[in-house]
Amino acid sequence: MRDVLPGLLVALPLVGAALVPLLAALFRRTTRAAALALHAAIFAAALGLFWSAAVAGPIRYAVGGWPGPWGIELWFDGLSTLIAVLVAGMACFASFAQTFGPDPDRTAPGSTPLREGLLRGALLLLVGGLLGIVATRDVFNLFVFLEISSLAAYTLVASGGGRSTVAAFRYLLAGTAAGSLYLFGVGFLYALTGTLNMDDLAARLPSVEADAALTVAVVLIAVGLSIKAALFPLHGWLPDTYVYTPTPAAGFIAAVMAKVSAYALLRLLGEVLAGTDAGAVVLEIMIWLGVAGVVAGGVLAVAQRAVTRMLAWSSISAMGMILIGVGMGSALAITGALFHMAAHALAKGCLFFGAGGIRALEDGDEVDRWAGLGSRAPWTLAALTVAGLSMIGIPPTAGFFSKYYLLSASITAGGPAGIAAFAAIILSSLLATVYFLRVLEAAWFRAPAEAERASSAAPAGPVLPRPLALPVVGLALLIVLTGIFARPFERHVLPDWETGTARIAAEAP
Amino acid sequence: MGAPRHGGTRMRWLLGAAAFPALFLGLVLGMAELPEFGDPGSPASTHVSPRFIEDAAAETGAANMVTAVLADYRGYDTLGETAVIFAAGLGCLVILAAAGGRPNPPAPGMSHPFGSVILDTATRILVPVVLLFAVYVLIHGHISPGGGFQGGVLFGSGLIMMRLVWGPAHEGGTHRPDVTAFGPSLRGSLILACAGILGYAGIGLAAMAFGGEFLNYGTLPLGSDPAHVRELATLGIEAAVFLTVAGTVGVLFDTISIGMRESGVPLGSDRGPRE
Amino acid sequence: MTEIVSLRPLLAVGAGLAVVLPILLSGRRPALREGWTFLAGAVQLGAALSMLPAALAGAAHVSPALPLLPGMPLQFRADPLGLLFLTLSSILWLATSSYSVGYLRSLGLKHQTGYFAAFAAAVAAAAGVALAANLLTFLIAYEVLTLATWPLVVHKRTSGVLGSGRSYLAYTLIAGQLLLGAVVWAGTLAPGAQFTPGGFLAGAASDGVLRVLFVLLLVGVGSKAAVFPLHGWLPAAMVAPTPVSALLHAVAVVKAGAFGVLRLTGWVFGPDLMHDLGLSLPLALLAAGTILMASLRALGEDHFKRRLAYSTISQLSYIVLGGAIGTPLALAGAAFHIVAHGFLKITLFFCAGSVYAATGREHISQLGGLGRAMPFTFAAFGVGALGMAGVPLLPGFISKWNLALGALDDHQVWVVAVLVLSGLLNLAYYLPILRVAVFEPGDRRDVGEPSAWLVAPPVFAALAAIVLGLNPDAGARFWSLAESAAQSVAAHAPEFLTGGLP
Amino acid sequence: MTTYAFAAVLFTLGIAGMALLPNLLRKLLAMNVMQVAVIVFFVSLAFKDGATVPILGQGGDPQAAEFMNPLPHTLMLTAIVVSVSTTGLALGLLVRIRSRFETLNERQLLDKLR
Repeated sequence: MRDVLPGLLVALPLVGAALVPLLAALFRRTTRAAALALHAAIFAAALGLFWSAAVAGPIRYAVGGWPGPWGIELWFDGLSTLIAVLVAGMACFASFAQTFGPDPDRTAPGSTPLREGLLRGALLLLVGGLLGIVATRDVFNLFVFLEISSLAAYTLVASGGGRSTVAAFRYLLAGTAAGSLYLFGVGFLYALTGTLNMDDLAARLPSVEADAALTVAVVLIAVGLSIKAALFPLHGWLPDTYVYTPTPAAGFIAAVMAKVSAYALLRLLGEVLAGTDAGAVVLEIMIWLGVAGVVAGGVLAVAQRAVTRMLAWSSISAMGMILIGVGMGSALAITGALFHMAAHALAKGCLFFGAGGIRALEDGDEVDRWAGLGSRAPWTLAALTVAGLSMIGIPPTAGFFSKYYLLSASITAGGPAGIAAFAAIILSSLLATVYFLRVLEAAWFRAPAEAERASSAAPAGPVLPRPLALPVVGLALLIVLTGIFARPFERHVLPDWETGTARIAAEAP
Repeated sequence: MGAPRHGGTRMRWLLGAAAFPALFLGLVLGMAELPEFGDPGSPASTHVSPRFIEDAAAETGAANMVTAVLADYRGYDTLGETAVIFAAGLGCLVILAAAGGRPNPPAPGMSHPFGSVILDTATRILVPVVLLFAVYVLIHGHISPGGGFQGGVLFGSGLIMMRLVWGPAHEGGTHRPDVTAFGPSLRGSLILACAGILGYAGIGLAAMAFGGEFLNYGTLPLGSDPAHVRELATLGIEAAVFLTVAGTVGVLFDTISIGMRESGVPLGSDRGPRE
Repeated sequence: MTEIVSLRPLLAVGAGLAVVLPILLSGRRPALREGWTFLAGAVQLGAALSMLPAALAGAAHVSPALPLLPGMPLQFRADPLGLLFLTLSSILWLATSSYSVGYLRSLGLKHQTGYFAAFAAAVAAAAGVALAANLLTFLIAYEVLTLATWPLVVHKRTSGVLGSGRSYLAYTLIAGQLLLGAVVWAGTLAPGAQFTPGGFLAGAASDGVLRVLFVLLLVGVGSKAAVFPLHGWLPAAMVAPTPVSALLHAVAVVKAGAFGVLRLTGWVFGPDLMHDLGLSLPLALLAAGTILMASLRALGEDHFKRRLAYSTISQLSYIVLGGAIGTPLALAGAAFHIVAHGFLKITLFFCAGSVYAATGREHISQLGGLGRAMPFTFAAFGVGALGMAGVPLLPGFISKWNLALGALDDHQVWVVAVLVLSGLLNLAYYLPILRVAVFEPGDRRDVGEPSAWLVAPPVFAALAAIVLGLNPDAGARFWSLAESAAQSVAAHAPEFLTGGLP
Repeated sequence: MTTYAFAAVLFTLGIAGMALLPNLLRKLLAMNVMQVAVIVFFVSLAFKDGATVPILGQGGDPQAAEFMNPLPHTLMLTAIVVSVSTTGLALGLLVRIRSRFETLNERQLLDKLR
């Protein structure tokens, strides 16, 4: 199984990305079943790898039979397989949600089997790109898959038509600048070491004496990936992109896309480049920028009246929190960062599926539109409530535990940065309390305005169509389960990470 | 949309005036420490690459080392690269063309009058040469500059030439009998592009079926000499890349021209010979 | 203390949670719906009583630990103090539930299903607070309690009520986040952060750090206990239906906060460390100030339930005061006051609710003549009022007597003065209510006792209070529990046993 | 060094253009300049004094010093393709934006979106 699953994990999404549009073009029928089956298979492969890495240790896989540094290697340890499971799992929900028709912008073209197939293909491509980033052990290969995921994401963002095309174009400019900065940095590393393999790089970097060049390389890579990870103040592309993306894709993009870039930052800065002086400084700066992002994101989320835009700003806050963890780099902090990636992905996915669906069906996005939804759709709203509580960090949801780890790491780290991070995380919880409870209060305890009730087509019955309601409820369950049962997962993710960094530290002279 | 960013124009220039010289300076300072341009002793020249130069022919059967690295040593990158192209085609289809979703009209063949005699004649002479040359570039990629990408782009440009002269195959999803076309329809192009990706990944998965890693062509049962087997498989994946690139070039051209016609934006200097 | 691993603590906490879903699903059949509530209350009470003998014999039932965070499991332990609170809350939950049935039906309130579901969740959370074995479990139960009571507070759903709900959440959730920070901090300083009689933080960090930590924790638990100046939400929360107010005051929220203060002073820091850090006296002064200030505010309040609310603020600071003094008798008195105040205050609220249900009157000045129209209700009210003031033979006297003795052990004579003064103030704001009701004339046409659902609970609570006043160890052995809880803390601070302090 | 610096000039110009030019199409062209800069940089890393193109002649035993480094060329082939694909998709987006909002000027566009 260990010989087959790595190849399948990276190959299946790409095969699917071509197969699903092909089926749609050939037969002009819905491709829902095929796409769901593919996503399920990918998820199964990711789970299998996760289990295998947990039981029998990390897997090194030489694609094409060429070992590194000549060929491209894949690397599956607890860390990468955890993210892979997260990406593949969220993709299953997103694929299910893609059956949902209306786009938020009414100018979007109507849905046909061919268009549906193309969008499903784009989602598979996005998954393939993200899984490629997660799996690879080669810095250039990472760039290639970064671009696959980016192009697929631009497609999904722009599929809403109208405003979403402008958002997609701006995202494209930011994403391409990010990719080019990263690639430039890789060029510096290549010039200095002659290799692209991460292990080889980590082994050869300590003997490199060109400090300035190395610093430039580290900064370019960090800035490039930070743009993709929406690290404050490089987050400019994020709000419009999340808001104007059609709901099924928004649920997925908002949930995992920036996090995979944060994972890449963790891999490169926390592991491969950790031995360099510049890497340490950049990580320290990242903590401070993370603190600024946590606060700014929270404050601006409070200022929003539209629910999806509020969610987008809260994502910037959450990414700041994750990058605080990445920047601190201790075992506790990494656990917190990973845990927060998972917790935030589940909660944000749930909320975007729900809020997007409500936006489309209620024909508006303001908090007031949520008034009275609690009595119309109690189960859906209960699920969204769980997600909101997880964002605030109320136990026993997953968000509580990730915040706990990050707070604990901040206290342990101490110093001005640790104290600032501690205060910022507490403050962000308070801000999240303000902006989420506002929505929940409207949904549960306020009656809709009379005019609204009269114009509302469906006064009773489910608010969300099943393709969205099922992911929303499923994710809410997962949020609680993840919170309570995450200790076993964390137990084998961290040892891999610690031995990995220790190995690299030991190889340094 | 969020807060307007108008007032920021001057601010942006000021920031730029500070930031971009700093970026330039930083880059140059870093570059000053890189190995000398053309230094044969640089890490890049001595660490990994010598194997590609010294052993590529023996290991992969390709005289063109770039092709050896591209299609074999780093064949996974190239699969990703093909997927990137495909993604662009998919994107343009989603953004510009798949609105109607109606079946494309069958290409009516070369039975209609063309734009002008000169264009028509030149195209009739040029297109077969271009297409043939594309195939040559594909097949010869092993021993001279070339390969699937280059061949695919050439093939696609041959198709574009026909589209330019003889009109699009497809207009906003409706069949217009007065517009003629030749070459694959938009849907055909999409099918070509999909087939290419499937072919590429299929070869990789076939290698797994015979017990190797993904894309490890050496395990395919195509002969006894591993270098020769790899050479054959490389040709196969080059062909797959060729299909995807040619198909995507067609998709990009068709979708963008459809989008332009729909939007009324002039396509180049005029709207084409038929209008 | 020997530990018995068993599922009984889980049963006690889980009973309420387990019926939330059945209650929601049986919304169309009120009898079945209320049946679930009573079933859960009975199960909770049974589980609590079954753990009593072991706790009094010096052992404790402990639930299996669910590993949530490194070294910090989710775990419940039935120690004497926890059992005291748990038993109290399950008895009062049963009483409140039967009262709720009558109250909601006679007023025809909407959203009854959600009401009973949230009620069950809130009591389960209170049970979790009671039995929490460490700070993490305490925090989790505490936050769940906050959220479960929110729908109850805003039950009327008008915009004014929603505003009060917001203020309630603002206080409790902000305090909850500070508590989260403090729990993380404490967990970093002392891995596990398990409640230990006599405290676990001694020597874990520098004095300054511990003082900051104490303030954070105190703000966290003190805001629910409505310690001045964090009491603002409590009068505002009086917009809730009366049974909810009864729950907030006697069983769950405010009481959980006071319980948390006891845990903080006795089981996290410990009297020793509190004295060493110089925290005891400021906390005692704060509590004394709250007692007097709230009593004075109660004097000027005409709204019936708000006067009771200020009384609660005042009474619960007795518990804080006992925790601050920290001598065994003071701790025992404080712990017993949880019980005493529980029975007495719930009686008072039930009476206020019955008056509202029967007449719609909410202000004290409107009560004229009702004493004769509703004799049982106001008899019960009289018992509650006198008990609150600390009249002998009622449970309030026992707690205050022990508090005073404990304070004298610590040579804090001024505390006795505060207790006496506050007792007088209690009489000053409770007796006028009785006077108005019994002696002043008023319109009492068509006014009589409400249904038995509304009369039986206050009478039961008042009778129970009288029994407890005569024999504080009757029934659930509350006094023994309070005493052994206090002894367990004192056992770790030997110099307090002799009562001598420099 | 001069070739490296040339890449630095192109990169700075490109990224400055992306940030400062008002028209989205121009931004796109500036983006292409930026991408070309990276390609120039990589290809110049491949250069070796006294070496020839990395295509093996007839037979012989190839030595590393005789041929240019093929790896950067391969990588840049990929990068070029990425650049072309991104440009293609971006052009598609621009066509759509132009037809919906009738302008490609960023300021006017933001006005219309408000």
